[in-house]
Amino acid sequence: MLVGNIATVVLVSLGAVFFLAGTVGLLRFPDSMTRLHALTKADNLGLGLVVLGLLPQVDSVLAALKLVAVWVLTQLAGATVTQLVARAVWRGGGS
Amino acid sequence: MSLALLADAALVLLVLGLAFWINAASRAFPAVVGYVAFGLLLALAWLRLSAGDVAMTEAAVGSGVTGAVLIAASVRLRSAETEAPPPALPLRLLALLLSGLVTAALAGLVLWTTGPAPSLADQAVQHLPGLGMGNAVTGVLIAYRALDTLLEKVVLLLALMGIWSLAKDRYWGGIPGPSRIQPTNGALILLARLLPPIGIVVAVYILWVGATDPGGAFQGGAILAAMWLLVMLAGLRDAPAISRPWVRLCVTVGPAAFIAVGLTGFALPNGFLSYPDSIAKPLIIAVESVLTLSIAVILGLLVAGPPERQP
Amino acid sequence: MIWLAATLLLPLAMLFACLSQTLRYRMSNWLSVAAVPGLGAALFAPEASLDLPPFLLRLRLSLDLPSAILLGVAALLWIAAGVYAAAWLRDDPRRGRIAEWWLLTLTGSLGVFMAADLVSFYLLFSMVSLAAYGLIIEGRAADAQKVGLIYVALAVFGEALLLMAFVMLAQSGSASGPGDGLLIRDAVAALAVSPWRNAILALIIGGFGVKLGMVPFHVWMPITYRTAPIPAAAALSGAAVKAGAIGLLRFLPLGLALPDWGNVLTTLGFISAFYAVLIGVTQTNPRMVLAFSSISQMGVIAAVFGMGLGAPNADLALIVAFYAAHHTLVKGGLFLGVGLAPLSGPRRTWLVLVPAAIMGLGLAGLPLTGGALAKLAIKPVLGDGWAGTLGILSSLATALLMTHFLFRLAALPEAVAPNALHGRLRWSWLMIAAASVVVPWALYLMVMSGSVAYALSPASLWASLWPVVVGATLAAGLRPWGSRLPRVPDGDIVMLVAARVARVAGRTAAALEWLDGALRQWPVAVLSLLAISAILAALMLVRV
Amino acid sequence: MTPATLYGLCSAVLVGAGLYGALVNPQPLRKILALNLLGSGTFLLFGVIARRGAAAGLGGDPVPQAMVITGIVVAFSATALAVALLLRVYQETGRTTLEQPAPKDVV
Amino acid sequence: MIAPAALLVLAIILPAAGVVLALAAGGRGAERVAMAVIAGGAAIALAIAGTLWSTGAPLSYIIGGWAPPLGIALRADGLSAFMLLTSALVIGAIGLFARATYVQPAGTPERRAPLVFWIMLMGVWTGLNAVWLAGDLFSLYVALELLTFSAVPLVSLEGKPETLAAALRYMLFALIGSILYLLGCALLYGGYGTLDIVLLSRLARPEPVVFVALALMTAGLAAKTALFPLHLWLPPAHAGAPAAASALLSALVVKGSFILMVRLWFDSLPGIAGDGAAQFMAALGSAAIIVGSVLALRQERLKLMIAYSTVAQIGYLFFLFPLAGAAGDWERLAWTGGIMQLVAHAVAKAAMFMAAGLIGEALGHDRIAGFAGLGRALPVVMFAFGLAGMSLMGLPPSGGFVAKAMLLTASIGEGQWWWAVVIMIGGLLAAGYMFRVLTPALAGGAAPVILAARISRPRQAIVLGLAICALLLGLMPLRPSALLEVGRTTQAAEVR
Repeated sequence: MLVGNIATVVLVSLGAVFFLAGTVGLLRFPDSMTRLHALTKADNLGLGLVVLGLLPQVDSVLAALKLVAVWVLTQLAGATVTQLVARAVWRGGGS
Repeated sequence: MSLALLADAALVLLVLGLAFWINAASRAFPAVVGYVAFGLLLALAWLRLSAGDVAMTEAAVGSGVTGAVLIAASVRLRSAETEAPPPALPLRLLALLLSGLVTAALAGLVLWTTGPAPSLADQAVQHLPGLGMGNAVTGVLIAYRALDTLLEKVVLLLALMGIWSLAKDRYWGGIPGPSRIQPTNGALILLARLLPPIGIVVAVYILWVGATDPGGAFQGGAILAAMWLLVMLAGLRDAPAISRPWVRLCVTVGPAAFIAVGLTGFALPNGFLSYPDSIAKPLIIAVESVLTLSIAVILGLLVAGPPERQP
Repeated sequence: MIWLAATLLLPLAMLFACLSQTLRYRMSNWLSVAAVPGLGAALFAPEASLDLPPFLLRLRLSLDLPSAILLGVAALLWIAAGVYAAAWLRDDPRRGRIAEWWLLTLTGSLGVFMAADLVSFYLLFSMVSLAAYGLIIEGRAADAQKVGLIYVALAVFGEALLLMAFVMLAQSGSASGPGDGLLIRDAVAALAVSPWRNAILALIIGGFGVKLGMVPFHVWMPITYRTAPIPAAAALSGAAVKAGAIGLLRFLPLGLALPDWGNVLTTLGFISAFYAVLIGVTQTNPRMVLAFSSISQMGVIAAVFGMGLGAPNADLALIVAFYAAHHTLVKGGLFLGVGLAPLSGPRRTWLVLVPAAIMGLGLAGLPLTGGALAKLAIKPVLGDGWAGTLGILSSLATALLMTHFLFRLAALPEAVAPNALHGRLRWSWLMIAAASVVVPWALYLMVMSGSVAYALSPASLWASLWPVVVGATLAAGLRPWGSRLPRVPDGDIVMLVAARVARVAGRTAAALEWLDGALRQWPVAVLSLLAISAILAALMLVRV
Repeated sequence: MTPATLYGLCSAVLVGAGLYGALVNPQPLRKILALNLLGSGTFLLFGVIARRGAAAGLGGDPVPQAMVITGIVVAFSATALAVALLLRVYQETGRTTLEQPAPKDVV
Repeated sequence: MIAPAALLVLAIILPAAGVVLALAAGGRGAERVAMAVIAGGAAIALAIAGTLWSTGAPLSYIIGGWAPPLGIALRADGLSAFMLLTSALVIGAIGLFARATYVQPAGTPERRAPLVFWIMLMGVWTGLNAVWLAGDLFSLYVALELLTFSAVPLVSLEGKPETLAAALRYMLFALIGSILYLLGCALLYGGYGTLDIVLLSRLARPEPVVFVALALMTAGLAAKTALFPLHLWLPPAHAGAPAAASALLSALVVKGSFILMVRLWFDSLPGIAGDGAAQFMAALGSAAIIVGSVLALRQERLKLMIAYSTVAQIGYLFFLFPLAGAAGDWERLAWTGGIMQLVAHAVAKAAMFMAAGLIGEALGHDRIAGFAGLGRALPVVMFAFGLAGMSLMGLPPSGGFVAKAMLLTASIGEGQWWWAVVIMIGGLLAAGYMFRVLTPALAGGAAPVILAARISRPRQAIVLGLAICALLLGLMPLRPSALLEVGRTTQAAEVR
């Protein structure tokens, strides 16, 4: 079980780092499009890592599948939303 | 334990920060976006208070559907932003003083009341097996305080009728929403085709699991409504005309079933809104599923608004 | 017993009949019939009493001798005025509505003499005062509505005072618990012991003072009698105003000796008596002069009540009832005369002026008339002190005022009217004139057990003659200077006070309107919501 | 300082913020938002009380939690009705202020 | 026949089922369902009141067999019986009155106004019956919301711009009120673990959590009752609403939250509020009477005048708190007087608003200045208006007189004479604004009044019938009513 715990700690902290990078990107980048880019990339990857990290802690397969489902759904929603916001920004200009 | 407390403190600060942002934002749209985020964070807070059912309801309805309504409204009201000046300074100071007084009173009471808080938890849990239920909150909603839930459904119906009554006479019986949304946005169409099937499965699962774990009729209904709204927003299907018989039927079947089952209770020893011991669970699940259907349609139509186009 | 019920039921039945349009238009011809049962009750059932069934508020109607006299005389006047009205309103388009208000006022006016318990008294009293309002706004005068509003404002104010007094009376009457349908007799009996005795007495004098037109509250009487149609004015000034008299008669604790309250009432009475004459003399419209004479006579009645309060006198009630009865007939008759004078053409002097003179000077105590008997009756009550002399002076003043009235009556311009009208008018005028002499004599002999010898003895004849002679000569002498007297505006005090009160009321109303506007702004409303919760919490915490 | 007390204070502040927002903000839409804040604060107070009443193996007393769910439903339908009313007022008058026209010139 | 206790459930569930059925049936079906519900509801109200009158004991019904504190109990005492009867009478009259305006002609496509009106009428009735009968404070919250959600669409039924704004203002202010009430419920539950009225009355002690809770709940309910400083929404809402709706709002909807306040102060937390708070409430009531009446005097439009008269007449109800607190004879008289004032005002105000509606229809406007000679044009309507006015003024033999006489006697009996003075002033001012309308109407105007529309006889008969009911209430003896005391002595006896 030790290996599982170590893997969890490593992967989850790696995920946290990616989230941090995403947030820094959000604050530093000049305009919305680049901010969007930073956000989606970092957060999706970060979430993936966190999910991977939690897999060993999970007791049943069903729970594991639920975690993966969460990740997939977030990916789907994230992608669509980014498309919409980008389209709005592209057409509307402004913030 | 202090680490968990630290996390809670961070969450509380974030929630309060968003609350002040909502009040302070210069324009309505950013405030509404802030409110949606506030709602989701509040759902986390409910989880910390170990109230799973409430967290789901808050996320689905408190921030989700309410957010949809408010965002749509803030966009339509964008041009009417700048008229009224805020009230004069003395009024604002007095407002600050009095709301601060209320906050202080509540905070004082929260801090001051020590000792074991009286609770109905054990009574609720003790009678659950009789109903064949595992989730105490659903037990309270469907059995112990069933009258409140019944009246709440009537409230939903009246709210829907209230919104429909705001239609102009010539549009009565027509289709809600200012104009038919054209399916042009590729990404949204993809989502609207992919997500609903999953959403329906999740909704049914939540309805079913509500008997034993957090979930239940309302949360399931809210997810179904969200899926229906997604399809409508993507333009794949137009909102139904309110004079359609199936709309009237779906809207009224839930409360009607609940009242009917309640009335059958008169034949039982425990009277109105009591369930026969032998078939308590299946009966409750049946009632809940019909309620879910009704709630989904009602919530969808509440968001769609009053009819503004000819049928 | 059935007479009492009939007195109320007949007019109400006729009122109900007015619902049908056809009957409504012909009702004005039958107005005189409505008062007949009242006369019957007074004549045939003076001691009767009637308890209404419990579901009807457990009311009780009962008559005793003084109220029977007042009822009989009032009914007589209502009959005469009814006959007069039948002719007077024959082609008036509004006679339907006037008939309705007439019947309502009649019911109240006759009923108030019979009421024996608090609730029915208040019910009938408010009926007579509010229904009279209807008669006023039907008057032809331009400002009928304004006069109506002034009248109803004061009437409702008087009633509010009375309601408060009755509530306190009911309280002290049943100190144990809240009883209901309390009899006036028991309530007044318990007045001696009640902690709010002075408050109750003040309210009663105030409430009935408004109805009797005592000085500060008299303002409504002159303008009302000037505005109401003649028959209505006659009935109001004669019979309806006596509701105040019966009120004082029933509610003042005449058994108790209350010298201080007695003096207050007497002084108020005499102030009204003399003030009214002062203003009356300056009036040109004969109806206004008559109205001021009513105020003066009611002042005398109040003074007599005051003396009665001071020194308890067994048959005070009877004396006052007799005096008031005479005044009812004379005042009502004179108003009818004022209506008839312009229409009687050449025969005016004999047909109208002579009987009017007899009745008018009779008020001042002309020997051989009912008035002399009335003055004789109240002499022992007023006694010989300052009250007695003031009594004689008031007779003199009344003589002065009445002579002035006769001059104004003679000066009325001729009016043309179809002669078919005259028959009924003349008949009812002569009937009331005769009654104003015959009825007091009949009452004096049979009821007051007075001796004819005493009445006709030279001493009493002279005692009642000289004030009349002096008053008349004074009025005749003053006539040339009459035109230089100051022109007092119509409502005298009310005009002076009304302007200022209206301005103050307008300002406060505007201030309240601004306050309401301010409070209904959204932020202020929510602030007051939070303020109320804070204050409530504080009040509860502080109490601990 | 248990978590429940912390959220209790958070609910108190939310109630204060909600009241202040409803009072000061002239825009009706912002008032509706503030009222939702006020509602969330009140429901959070219910949640805190439920958490304190945790017993019999449950994380919190189910009765107040059920009340909160009913409350959220009612609050949402109120928001939906208020927003629909506001949109219709805007459609009819082109303005959205709640200013009170002096009673004289009402219709 | 159904067990009397079960009637309590039917009283709430019948109109609720009516709402659901009417929405499902739609069109003409809605009116038929509503008529059936009116008949059924009246029968139920009479049956409950009859049982209470004969047995003299309060009724109670445990929902689903779950006894409080876990479950909810419905309770009917004397006060509930009075209110059930009043609601049945007034809603019945309004229903019959409104059949002419909200008719769905056969064969035509479904119209908006009729369907909405009948559904909202039954929604209001559900809310009202739940307020009269529910024994749990949270169920009462849901009942209040039911009331508000059916009242707001009634205000904006005609869709005129200012009625929409009035409805929005009413909605938002009522929302604040109900959330403050909910806050109070949370505190009470936190303190005592139950929200049942009877259990709370046994557990509650004078301590800060109860004070803050009671203060917040009272303020919230005062906002929904439009007590004086919080009446911003009432005049435009009640004046703008259609005749039948404004009659319903002024007569009953406003009273729902007041009765809840009475339940709190007298049944659920007896003797906790203390005299200072009770005097403060009555002081606000007095301010309501004075300012409301003066404002009513200054209005040019009839319906606004009647709306302000509602603000004033509501003030009288708040004399209940200082006068009917303890358990003495005068207190019982004040209790009967206060409830009689509520019932008399409900019946009289409903008749008056309907009469005003008919006048508005007939003349085409409701400016008081243009009422000269109306008495001849609409005799029956003006007569009914006058009778209702008599009850508002408190002239005998009307219900208003009985109520005011009882309140006067009680206030003098208990030595708080200042309330008596305010009642007097209120009566005078009421006479002022009533005669301001009656005088031009009764005095014959010069020009004959030309009517824009003919008013059908049955509608005039309904208005007259209701006004006569307000008069018949005056036949009640000036003694504490036995029915009103049913089920009350127990709480009062336990006063600490």
